[in-house]
Amino acid sequence: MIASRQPNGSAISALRSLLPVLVVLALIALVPLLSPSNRFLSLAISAGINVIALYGLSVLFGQTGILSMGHAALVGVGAYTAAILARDLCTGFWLALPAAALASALFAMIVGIPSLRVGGHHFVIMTFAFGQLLAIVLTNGGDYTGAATGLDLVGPVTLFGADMSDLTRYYLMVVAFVAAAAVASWAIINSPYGRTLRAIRENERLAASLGINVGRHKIGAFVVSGIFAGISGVLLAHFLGHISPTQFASFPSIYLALMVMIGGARLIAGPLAGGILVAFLPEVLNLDPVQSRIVYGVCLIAVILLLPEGLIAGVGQVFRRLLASGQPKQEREELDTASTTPSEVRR
Amino acid sequence: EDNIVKIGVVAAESGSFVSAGHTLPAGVGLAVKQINDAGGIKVGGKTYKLEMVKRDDRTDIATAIAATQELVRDVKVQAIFGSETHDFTLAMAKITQPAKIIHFAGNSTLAKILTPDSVKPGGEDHYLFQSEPQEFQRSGSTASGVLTLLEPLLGYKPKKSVMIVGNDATGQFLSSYYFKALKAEGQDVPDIIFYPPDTTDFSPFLTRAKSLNPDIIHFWYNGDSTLTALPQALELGAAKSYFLFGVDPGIWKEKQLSADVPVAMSCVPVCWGESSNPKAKAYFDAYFAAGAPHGVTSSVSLLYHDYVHFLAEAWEKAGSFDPDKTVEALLTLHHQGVVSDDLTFNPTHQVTHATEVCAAAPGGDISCSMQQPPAEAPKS
Amino acid sequence: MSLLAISEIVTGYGPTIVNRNVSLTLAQGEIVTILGPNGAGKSTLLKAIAGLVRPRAGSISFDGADVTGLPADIMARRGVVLVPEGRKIFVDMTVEENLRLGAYSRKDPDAVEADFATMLAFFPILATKRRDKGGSLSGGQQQLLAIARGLMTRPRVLLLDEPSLGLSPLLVKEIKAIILDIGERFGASVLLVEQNAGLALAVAARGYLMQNGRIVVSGPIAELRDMSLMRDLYLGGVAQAAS
Amino acid sequence: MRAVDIFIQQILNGLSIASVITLIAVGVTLIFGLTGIINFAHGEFLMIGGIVTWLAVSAGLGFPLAAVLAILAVGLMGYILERGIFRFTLERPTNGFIVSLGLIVVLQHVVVLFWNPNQKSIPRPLTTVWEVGGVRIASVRVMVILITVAVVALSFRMITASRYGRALRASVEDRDTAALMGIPVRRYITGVFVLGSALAGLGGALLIALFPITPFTGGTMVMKGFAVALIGGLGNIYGAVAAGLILGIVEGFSAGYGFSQWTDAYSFVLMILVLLFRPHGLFGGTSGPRMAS
Amino acid sequence: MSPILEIRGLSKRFGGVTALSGVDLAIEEGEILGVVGPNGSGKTTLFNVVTGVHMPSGGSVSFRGRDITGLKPHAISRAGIGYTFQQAMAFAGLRVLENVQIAGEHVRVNAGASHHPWPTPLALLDFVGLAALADERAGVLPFGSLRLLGLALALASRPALLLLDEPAAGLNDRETAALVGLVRQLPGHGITVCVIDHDMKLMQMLCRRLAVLDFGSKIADGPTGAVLADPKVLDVYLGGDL
Ligand SMILES: Nc1ncnc2c1ncn2[C@@H]1O[C@H](COP(=O)(O)OP(=O)(O)OP(=O)(O)O)[C@@H](O)[C@H]1O
Ligand SMILES: Nc1ncnc2c1ncn2[C@@H]1O[C@H](COP(=O)(O)OP(=O)(O)OP(=O)(O)O)[C@@H](O)[C@H]1O
Ligand SMILES: CC(C)C[C@H](N)C(=O)O
Ligand SMILES: [Mg+2]
Ligand SMILES: [Mg+2]
Repeated sequence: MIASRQPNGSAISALRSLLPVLVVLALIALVPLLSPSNRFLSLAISAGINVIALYGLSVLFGQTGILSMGHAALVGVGAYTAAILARDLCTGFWLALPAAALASALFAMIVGIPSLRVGGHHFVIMTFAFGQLLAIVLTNGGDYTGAATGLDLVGPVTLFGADMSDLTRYYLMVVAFVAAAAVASWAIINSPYGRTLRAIRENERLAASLGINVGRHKIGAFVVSGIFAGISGVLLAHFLGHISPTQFASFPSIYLALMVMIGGARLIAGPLAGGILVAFLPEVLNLDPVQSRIVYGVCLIAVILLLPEGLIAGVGQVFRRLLASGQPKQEREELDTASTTPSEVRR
Repeated sequence: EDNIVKIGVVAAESGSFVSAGHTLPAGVGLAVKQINDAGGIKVGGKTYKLEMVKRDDRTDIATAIAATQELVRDVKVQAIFGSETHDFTLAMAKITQPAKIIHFAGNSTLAKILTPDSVKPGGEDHYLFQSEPQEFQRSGSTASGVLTLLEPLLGYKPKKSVMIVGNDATGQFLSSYYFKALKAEGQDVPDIIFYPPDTTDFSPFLTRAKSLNPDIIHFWYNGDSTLTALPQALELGAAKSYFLFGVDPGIWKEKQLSADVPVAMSCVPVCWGESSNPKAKAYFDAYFAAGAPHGVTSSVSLLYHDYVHFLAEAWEKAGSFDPDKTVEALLTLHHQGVVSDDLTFNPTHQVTHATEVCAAAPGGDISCSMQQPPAEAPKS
Repeated sequence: MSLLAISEIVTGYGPTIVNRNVSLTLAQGEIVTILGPNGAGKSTLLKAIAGLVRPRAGSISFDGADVTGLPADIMARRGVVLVPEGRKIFVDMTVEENLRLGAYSRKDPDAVEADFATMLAFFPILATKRRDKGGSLSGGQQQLLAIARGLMTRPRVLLLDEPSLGLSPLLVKEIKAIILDIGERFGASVLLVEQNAGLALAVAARGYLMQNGRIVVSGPIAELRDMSLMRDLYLGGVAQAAS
Repeated sequence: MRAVDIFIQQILNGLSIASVITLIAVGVTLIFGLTGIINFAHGEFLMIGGIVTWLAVSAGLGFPLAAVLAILAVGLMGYILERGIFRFTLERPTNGFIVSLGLIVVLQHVVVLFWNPNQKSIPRPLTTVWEVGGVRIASVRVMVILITVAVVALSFRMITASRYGRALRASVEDRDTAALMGIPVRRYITGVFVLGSALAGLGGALLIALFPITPFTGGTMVMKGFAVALIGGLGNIYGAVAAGLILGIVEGFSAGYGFSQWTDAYSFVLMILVLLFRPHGLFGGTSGPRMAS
Repeated sequence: MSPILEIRGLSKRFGGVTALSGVDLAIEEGEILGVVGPNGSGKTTLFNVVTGVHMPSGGSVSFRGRDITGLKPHAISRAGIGYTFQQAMAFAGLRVLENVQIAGEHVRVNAGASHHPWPTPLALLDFVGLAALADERAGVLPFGSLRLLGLALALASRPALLLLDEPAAGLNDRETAALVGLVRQLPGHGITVCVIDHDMKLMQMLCRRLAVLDFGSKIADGPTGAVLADPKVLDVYLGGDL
């Protein structure tokens, strides 16, 4: 007979993956106490805004296995939505957030439906093309989009009456948004929905046979990633005060993809690590910009070759191996098996 | 012990916009050195030396913003120059203006935000200055110069002009003014052809221009693109003569370019390769001696050089670094620079100065002349 | 002397060890079977012999030469050929292309043509599907194609991994005949891994029983058949479940 | 100028840039279709080819020799990168793709580091311009077209010579099983990668013969190359050639007759439409090895 | 009682190949029906058409009186038809337990799937004997275990009708016997089963009724014993006595 057994408490173990991220973010929120330079704060804000977008990308790529080269375009839709709403309807920051999230989600759907019709690699190129198209449309959009010059976005960001435009305050607000993005993406990953997305990543045919509407969920993942991107776009537009088409063309998209890959797309700490590293590596190493890009490209290649799951997972693996080195051999073997992906899956 | 005044520079020293970026710190640096060598500036009874603090924006807006924040709040500069990238400058102004930092930038699109309202005391761009003329002035002086210089070389009065324009911020903005200027000169302009900024194959655009049978094709404005496009145009025999915006006769000679038809060129603002402006030679000798490369944008550095001197004079006149007093001084001064003996800012914080236009005869000599800007915008 | 000799071989994937100190031999013209439960490591052993998996330790000699660690393409050219489990045919290529790929490294075009004709005659279904993509074949048809493609290489040692998988009873009988025929017709030895014990016991002269990556028993088929361990591990269940 | 002359002129214009794009697309299609590697840095390979040509010509070599050097240098670079990097990503094409993004950054900036970011150009190797009717035909453009036709035809023969072609396709589909057939899979993959790279090297030489290049030239070219490869059907050389022609002509005409500022958009829209209605390209292609994430 | 699944005049052509031509077949609630036939006779195609993987060229399928012809695979799964693939499959990168959890999360219980209280994912793993491997990545399982996992996945989607395509392929006799033990229990849990396999011992143990396909047509349908003794079947399928 079919016996009844309860699954073990996986909620707790899931929480364990979120906790370090929240702790790190809490520490990051304390940084203003050290009176950091304004350059640091400014770069950190930009990095944080990227990280929010990266959390969307990690749901799309890390969980669902869909690599988009047009993510910056989704951020752009959010940013332009905020700027146009502010210009035409005097909409403030807080109202722009849901509106931009909606607009980016909608755009994601418009891009996603045709792109997902063509699978695999074609998809990547399609998203790339849509990103480029968006930039071209914005560039030729006349006064409505501000054409190549772009749009200004003025108007203070206030929270409970406090002016958030001050760098430190904006920084704290961005950190809060990053935390929210991390929690949201953690919730998705650990929900049945996240599992569904992973199932699609692993085997679409099997997923469909188990009642999963593969097409709808893939578009759904795309839309979810758009929501993150839209919010990131609003924060960006209000931070910069001026946006223009080139900021959202294909190369920024490539950089977003690189960041998420460096950090590791599947883990909750990945986007955070990737976003921070890419923003601060050239700063910290104090390299000449040309050299720093070379170093950075080489690092990326090394990470992908040596730690294909991303930096965070790789470091975790090394760490576990070190921990395990004290234990009996048998157990160590199993530990490692669990963390290697089978290179060959029977079909 | 000398007191130090810091001047910030934000420019692209890496990334895709480098070629323009190098000229900015070079021009500012040269002026700073000249002023310091001459003993510095005297403000309020004390002597100050200038220090240029430059930051690379890596052609990346986040870095440009961070650099500006750093210069304004951490380094505490008295003034900022830059950047060469339009949208970066507009975003930088959002930082410099509330902080009351004098901000010079060359981007002509600044005209969009420099309005009488925004530059008045208390306005949001009170401390922002455009180091280039109002666009109708540059367009007007250029158009009349091009037509005047080409007419004798063509042997008849050109009637039909076609513009080929890069589809980026500068191109979009500038072309409408140049179009009007050409019209005001009596030209028939049947088409403005935009090309994507990274175009290298101009032949389809040129063939289209050729089909309109123009007397002059005007390449407006990107010097690098122009140099790419010209040989293709000559190959296609696209027009009876050409105008290359922003290509210096120096480049023309260095690259050993030649054409079987007349070619006009213009420099922003004065040419370094061949010039009718006597003061310019001394400047460019010093500029290149300092190690700056010969390039299509080299002459732009001259503007920044002049405005550093201009600013220094303003500080001396104001007797203070107080930004409001500095602005007042800048608006009332008549500065003697290389570009012009009488540099002044107009009520919307833009300057007026001449543009140098040259023309190369087929296989022959180059002649240049400074073109004075029109006083008023053409009525369209 | 045996044609193929495996001695003390160790295999694994990543950090996991699959086969531990496995030794076996195969003589010219002999048909030998390896039996064992799921996951015992039979397929991995065959892959190691064929050169798809690099042995961690131990040695493999073939035809008197040491071939340990040679890659699969070289092993195939020397005549040690694996027909992998799970019908790994080329699904985007036609049946004919699949078969011709079997003869890729052969330099005897006339004999290849003859073999090609023989295969189509052996397996008439492949003849009718000659121009169809491999992927459009039914499961059993794909299995036949994989076997035929293996034979097209003119192997000296044929490693068959579960050839009867998914074949109808009628075809299992035919395959049995073909395996028995391989030695005579192609002069090849066969190392056979089979879950269909009936088939394995019917064609092989000797057998090895593998469990947890090790050889636990070996001997002539007649002896193996009667062994109680063999029955427990491999055959036993049927009678119980049926009762 | 007569309308018909303009029309013919535009077709000729389209053909020459189409040639360079086709060389990229054929390289992309070969490398992807036959090895499963999506090398987005292919455009930078092209750029390096141009730089090598520029260096060689500046050093006083003639263009033909410089072009050969470019082919060899980029082929060698392909060999090193395949051996040193891409072979380790074969099991995970996505990683190969990401690595190639990293390579873009590295290659561009290495060139900037050594030879500054400015435009580079060489004197035109052929300067004659024929005038036929109202149409101007530059001999250098004709040279580019002819070389492309010859080289593509040659590669096509090499790849499709039945035994190799079959073995290559088998290697793509299932490397292990192909090896079981005695196919030296690794050598084939390397060979194809090197061939594709060498084509990019040639493309670079031809490109700089036509137009100046910068360290950032690769980016726009590779997008067009990929667009062409996809429109034609990945892995399909015929398709790449046909699609290259189509794209070249569409671009020429859109710049010449359409709204010129939308020129870049036309090719992307074309690609999106084609893929929407024919997901495997106009002429059908392999779906390639499955993309494991 | 009306059949749970009713197939009428079902045809499927692939280009020139007729994989199915006018097949009629009814599966009664609670039975275990076997489908046999030579390789390439259309068995898998029959399953694929029923489960929505392929569109039929003609004919209809109705499930519990509802016409489901041409629905998408996920919709058919949700209607209550589960199936396992001839090529064993699982979500290779995910843990075994996660596999089963996913499979159980997309059922619409009211839409025709079983109303019985359903066992937990771990219990299902226990049922197929994979509980010990719950934390392994599915990709490293050996073939046989992968098949069992496939069965667990299909079961987790709460099917009222379960289609098994060669569930015993690659299993040895002992493992096959264990599988028989499992499948036999299913009707007791309200699951009707239709199974394809070439292992006649298995089929005899499991099925009271067999349907035989040949060249896409049904050539026999009836009690197992009788069908296996049918000379036609002996001739095209069994090749003589068992
Ligand atoms: N590519 C692989 N990566 C990691 N582990 C693997 C891989 N292939 C097989 N294994 C593991 O190696 C062990 C032996 O597998 P193998 O396929 O050799 O067994 P087998 O005896 O052939 O079983 P079966 O009868 O099911 O085919 C199994 O535990 C399996 O999980
Ligand atoms: N996608 C397809 N394209 C073309 N032909 C196909 C396709 N799928 C199946 N066929 C053909 O349809 C026929 C029936 O195939 P099917 O897979 O249903 O057979 P089967 O009865 O399941 O055989 P087996 O017992 O060998 O698995 C075969 O001749 C096969 O070649
Ligand atoms: C070359 C110049 C026309 C560019 C100038 N800095 C502008 O933006 O107007
Ligand atoms: Mg096996
Ligand atoms: Mg079947």
